[in-house]
Amino acid sequence: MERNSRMGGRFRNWIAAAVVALGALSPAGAGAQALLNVSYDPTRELYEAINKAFVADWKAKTGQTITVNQAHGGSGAQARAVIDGLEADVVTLALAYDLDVIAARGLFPADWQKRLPQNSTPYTSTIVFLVKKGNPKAIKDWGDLTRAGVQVITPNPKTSGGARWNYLAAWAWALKQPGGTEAKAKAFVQALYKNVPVLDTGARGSTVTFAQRGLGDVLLAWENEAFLALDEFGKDKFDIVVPSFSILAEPPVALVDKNVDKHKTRVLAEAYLNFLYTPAAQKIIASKHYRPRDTAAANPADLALLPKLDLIAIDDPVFGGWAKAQATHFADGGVFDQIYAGAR
Amino acid sequence: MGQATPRLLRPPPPTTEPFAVKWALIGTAVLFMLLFLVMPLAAVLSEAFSRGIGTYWAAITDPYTLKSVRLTLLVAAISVPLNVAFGMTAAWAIAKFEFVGKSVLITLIDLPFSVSPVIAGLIYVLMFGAQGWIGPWLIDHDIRIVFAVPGLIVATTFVTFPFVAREMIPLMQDQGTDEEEAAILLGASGWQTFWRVTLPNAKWALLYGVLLCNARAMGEFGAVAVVSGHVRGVTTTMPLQIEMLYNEYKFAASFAVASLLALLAVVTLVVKATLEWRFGEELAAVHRAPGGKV
Amino acid sequence: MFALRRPSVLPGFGPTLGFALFYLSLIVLIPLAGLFFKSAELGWEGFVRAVSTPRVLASFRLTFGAAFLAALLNAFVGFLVAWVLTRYRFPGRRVIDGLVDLPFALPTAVAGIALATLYAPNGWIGSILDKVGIKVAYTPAGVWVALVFISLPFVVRTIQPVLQDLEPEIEEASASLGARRWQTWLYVIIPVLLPAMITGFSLAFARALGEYGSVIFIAGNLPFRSEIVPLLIFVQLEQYNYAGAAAIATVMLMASFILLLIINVLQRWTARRHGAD
Amino acid sequence: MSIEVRGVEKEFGGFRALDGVSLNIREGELVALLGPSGSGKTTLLRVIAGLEYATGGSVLFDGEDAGARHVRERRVGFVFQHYALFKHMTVFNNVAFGLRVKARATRPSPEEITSKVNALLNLVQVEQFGSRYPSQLSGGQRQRVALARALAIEPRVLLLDEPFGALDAKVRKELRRWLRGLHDRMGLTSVFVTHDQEEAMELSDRVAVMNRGRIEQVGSPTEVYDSPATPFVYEFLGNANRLPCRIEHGSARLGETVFTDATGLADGDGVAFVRPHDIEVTSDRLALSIPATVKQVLISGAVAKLELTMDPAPGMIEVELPRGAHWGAPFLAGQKVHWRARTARVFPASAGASPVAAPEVKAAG
Repeated sequence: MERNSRMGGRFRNWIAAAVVALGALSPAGAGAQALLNVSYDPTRELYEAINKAFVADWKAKTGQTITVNQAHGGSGAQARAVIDGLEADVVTLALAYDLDVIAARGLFPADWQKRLPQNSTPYTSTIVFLVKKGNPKAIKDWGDLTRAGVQVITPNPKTSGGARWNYLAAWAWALKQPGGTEAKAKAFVQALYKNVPVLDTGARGSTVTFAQRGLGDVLLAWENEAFLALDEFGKDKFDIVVPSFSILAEPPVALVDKNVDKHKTRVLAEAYLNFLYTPAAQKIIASKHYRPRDTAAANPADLALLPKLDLIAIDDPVFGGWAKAQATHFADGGVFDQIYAGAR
Repeated sequence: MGQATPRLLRPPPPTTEPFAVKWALIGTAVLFMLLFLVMPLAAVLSEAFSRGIGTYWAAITDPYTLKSVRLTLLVAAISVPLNVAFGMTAAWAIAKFEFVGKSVLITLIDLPFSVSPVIAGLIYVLMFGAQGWIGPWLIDHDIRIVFAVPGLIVATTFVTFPFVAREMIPLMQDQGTDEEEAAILLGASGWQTFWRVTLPNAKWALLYGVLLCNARAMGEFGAVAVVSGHVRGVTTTMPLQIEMLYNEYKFAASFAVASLLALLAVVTLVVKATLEWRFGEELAAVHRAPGGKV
Repeated sequence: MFALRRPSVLPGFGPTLGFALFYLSLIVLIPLAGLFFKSAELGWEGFVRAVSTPRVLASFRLTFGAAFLAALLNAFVGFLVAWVLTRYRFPGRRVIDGLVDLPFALPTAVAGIALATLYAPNGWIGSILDKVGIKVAYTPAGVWVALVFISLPFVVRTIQPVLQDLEPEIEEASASLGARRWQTWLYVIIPVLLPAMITGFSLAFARALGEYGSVIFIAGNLPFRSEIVPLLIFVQLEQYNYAGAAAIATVMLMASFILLLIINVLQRWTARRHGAD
Repeated sequence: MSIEVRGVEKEFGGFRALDGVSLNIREGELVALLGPSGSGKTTLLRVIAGLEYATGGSVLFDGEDAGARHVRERRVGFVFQHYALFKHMTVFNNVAFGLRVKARATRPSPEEITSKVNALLNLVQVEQFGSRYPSQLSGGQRQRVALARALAIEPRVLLLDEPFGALDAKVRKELRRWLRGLHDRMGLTSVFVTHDQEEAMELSDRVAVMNRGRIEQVGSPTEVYDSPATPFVYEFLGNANRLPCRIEHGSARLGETVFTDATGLADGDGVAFVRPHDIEVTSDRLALSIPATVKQVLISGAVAKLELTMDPAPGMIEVELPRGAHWGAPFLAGQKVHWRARTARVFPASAGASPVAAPEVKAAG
């Protein structure tokens, strides 16, 4: 008897505790002295280092202790989360298109890309190949990827920002070949994706598939990801192959006006984004194998790892900017869908 | 079943299979279980300890991991009692009364079982997101649901919704209403009848439901991933932390955290087995698939 | 007199049903209704178009096919496991019994990663299968493996209690009437267990339809080949096409609901039939 | 307390389980509701208890409409057919339940509860089993505990559903006698349901015989047995020979022979009922006697059973003779004899004599 009534009491206490906890949590979250940087997958190590430096820098300058929270995920998914209410103070995503979409919902102005130097991209990167040690399939350039028997690992451009850069680089290379036409370029990417056995949803998934599961002969990867894979999985297992030509990947950053005004963190957020352009940050950027805008402060050894190659920008008439590239290639019924529908 | 096996000294009893057939059946079942259940568990543990115990310990004492453990416990501590409250009331209404539309109601309770976690997450984003129906109002009043802890709780509650109700309903139906009627005739109020007669009789079903509900609440990934926003240390539950570590190529650490959840699963199962061993008879009636009243 | 409910002396029907319905509406019904409204934005034609592109149809085929085959295998293997666990005594029986619930408790993502680790060409099982030319991970077979894993407990846990309740006297009676063991199986045991097997099969099927976390790690996710419906929903979301995602989700939801409703009606029907004899 | 049942009706999804039942139960009486399964007796008991809501009519306790009170406040002691003991409580706690759930103001102190429960356990002779669980008791013991539990709340009436149904023959007899004794000591108005006519006869002050949702007859056991009001009652209570006959000018004819009185009945086809022990058999012809042939003679304990075939009309008659009477001049198979009824009862054929049991209906659960 007693036991039963106690049970009832305990249960009621639980409910009460739950309600209190729920109430306490709802309006909580980051305080005024915190920033939320919503970023894409491969920048985890980069921003971990930059945030540490920024927090120290801010402390030295103002005496305030702040925290920078990080959220990582697929670039598109992250943009969507911000649109749906993830209250990012700054967004640092894989491609300008994702920021355009956020701007279109009025979270920051449409001309966001003009608010910071260099198209609001404090660093750039490119797409290279990661192959097995000794390059057994002798993969040198884009043309080798469509050979029979070569398996290419790349994520799904529909869900991964990096994968879109991969795809566009391949497209531009094909177009640039003597006698290249759009039809030939399409045939080329179609042949390339025919060699793709797995389409992971994100760049990191592809790297795991290639490096950990041992699937495929070549991984199309961000340059920094390729170096990271060497570090993580062993320099003795993989080689980086730099193709003759690639794309200039410009992962942009922006301040989310609507959220910083709400959080009253505009000053801090602006300082954070500006910090990315400082020599200190640029040095970190180079050390994480991204291409810094300002090479002056960077460690020459880091810079030596980043070879010069012919790069094409997204604003090149070949693509006509992100909005057009997205509509042409990646929208429902776009070229990417066509090459899969046609392959059947 | 084949009769081709050599006869032993005596023919087998008429209600069992011949020796060889019996062991062939056991062997097949055990092999299947090994292949599909034991090996994945072993894989998790072997990966978790692949870099040694030091790495393992470092991984599970990492501040972010500890935060994710705390968050996971918090989410479970709220969503499980909510579902218990629901499970008990729904079981009372469904098991003790006859009314029109019962099948539809039970089906609706089952529905979260088969709804894809992605859909589960999506519906809450559609509701509470900044572009959703009541999201803008919530944001104006500075109430955050999605991409904050309440969103994780709501999504988890959805995914674990049927467990308690589904365990309790069949048992309470089997038990009929005699004892409750007796209690009422003896002057007990409805509340007294429930706490003193119905609940003690259904306590094992309740406990089993809570165990499964809790295990699932702590392990939910898909739905939570959609509403989390992945803010490290703020909205990352253990499964999200596992994914995050995995995506950082910290496989050993990732599997170390996973092993904690696997351990939770094992503990759940051990508790369940112990209960069964001690209260076999009572629990036999309870021991049903969460989906199935048979 | 027509009544919605048979009157009873037990109190609390109103409040409990009321609370249950309120909570059900809040957590399940209203959000799910939101899905319908969202997909309604497309209009009927847009809706049909969104869910009938060749790619969507291909993934419907894969999802329903793999879920069906997984549930089918589990209907048999699950039955075998349940039979062995209830009828035979052997070392390790309790451990095996406990492990049946593992897929309930293990996070699906962990399950997916673990299965991918095992069945990848360089994994413990995958390397063996690779030698004989069988590929599991990153093929439709991988989808199937993941679905078998997550849906097994539904079948076992549905059949087990019925087997436990099955009185040995029935089998003895059958034997005493001259039936051979296989005849007892065919005419006595299987018919009694069939409703439970069908229920277990359907539950496993319904559960497998919606699975996401474990599948994406082990499926190749190639359009037209190994792309499951939940992934397609995810892809639609990535393109900010909420209405399209909602449309596909709606179709899945209706399929699940109808399937579950059939099971529940079937169950009440068999329960009533059994109650009458 | 007296109970008055007034025109109670009860329908279950189109089936009339109770069809206008009226019954008066006097203070302190022990009444049996007797009938075949499906006759509505359990439903009536549950309506009296308040466990079932009547579709029509009313139940009055001491002249007050019981429907106005919640079941909880009716103070009805109810013993379920399968006892419905709380499995998870000890015997002591089962009996104490009704006292412990009382509102604080009226709840006895723990000491009072203990002494009261112990007294009840003593009363039903299970005092040594207070700490056992129901599953550890025999059927008879469970029955007693269920009774003690029902008595704990000092009920105004005691209702028992098939109280001896689940017990074996010997325990049943013992318990029956004990229950009667208990009733006589306590004087509590009691109603019990049974399908066993012997049980009803032996135990009750009055019997209400039920058939197809109606009460066919109410009366003392001797009344209903000796003067059944309907063919159903005649056949349901004890053995009876059922003889189709003609009613002419106030007497019943079997073939050509006028064999019994049928005063007040209109001319036409009739059915006569004669109990086997109300038949006289002689080798000589007597007044009003009918010739027959002895088909078979069976000796069963203290009685001799004769099966007679009638010579003029087809049909068989069962006769029970005290063995002593048979002893001196035993009848033999094949012997030509004459028989006549000491008493018989004639009903018009239209009275629907055959007691066809209504389909089994489970009480709502």
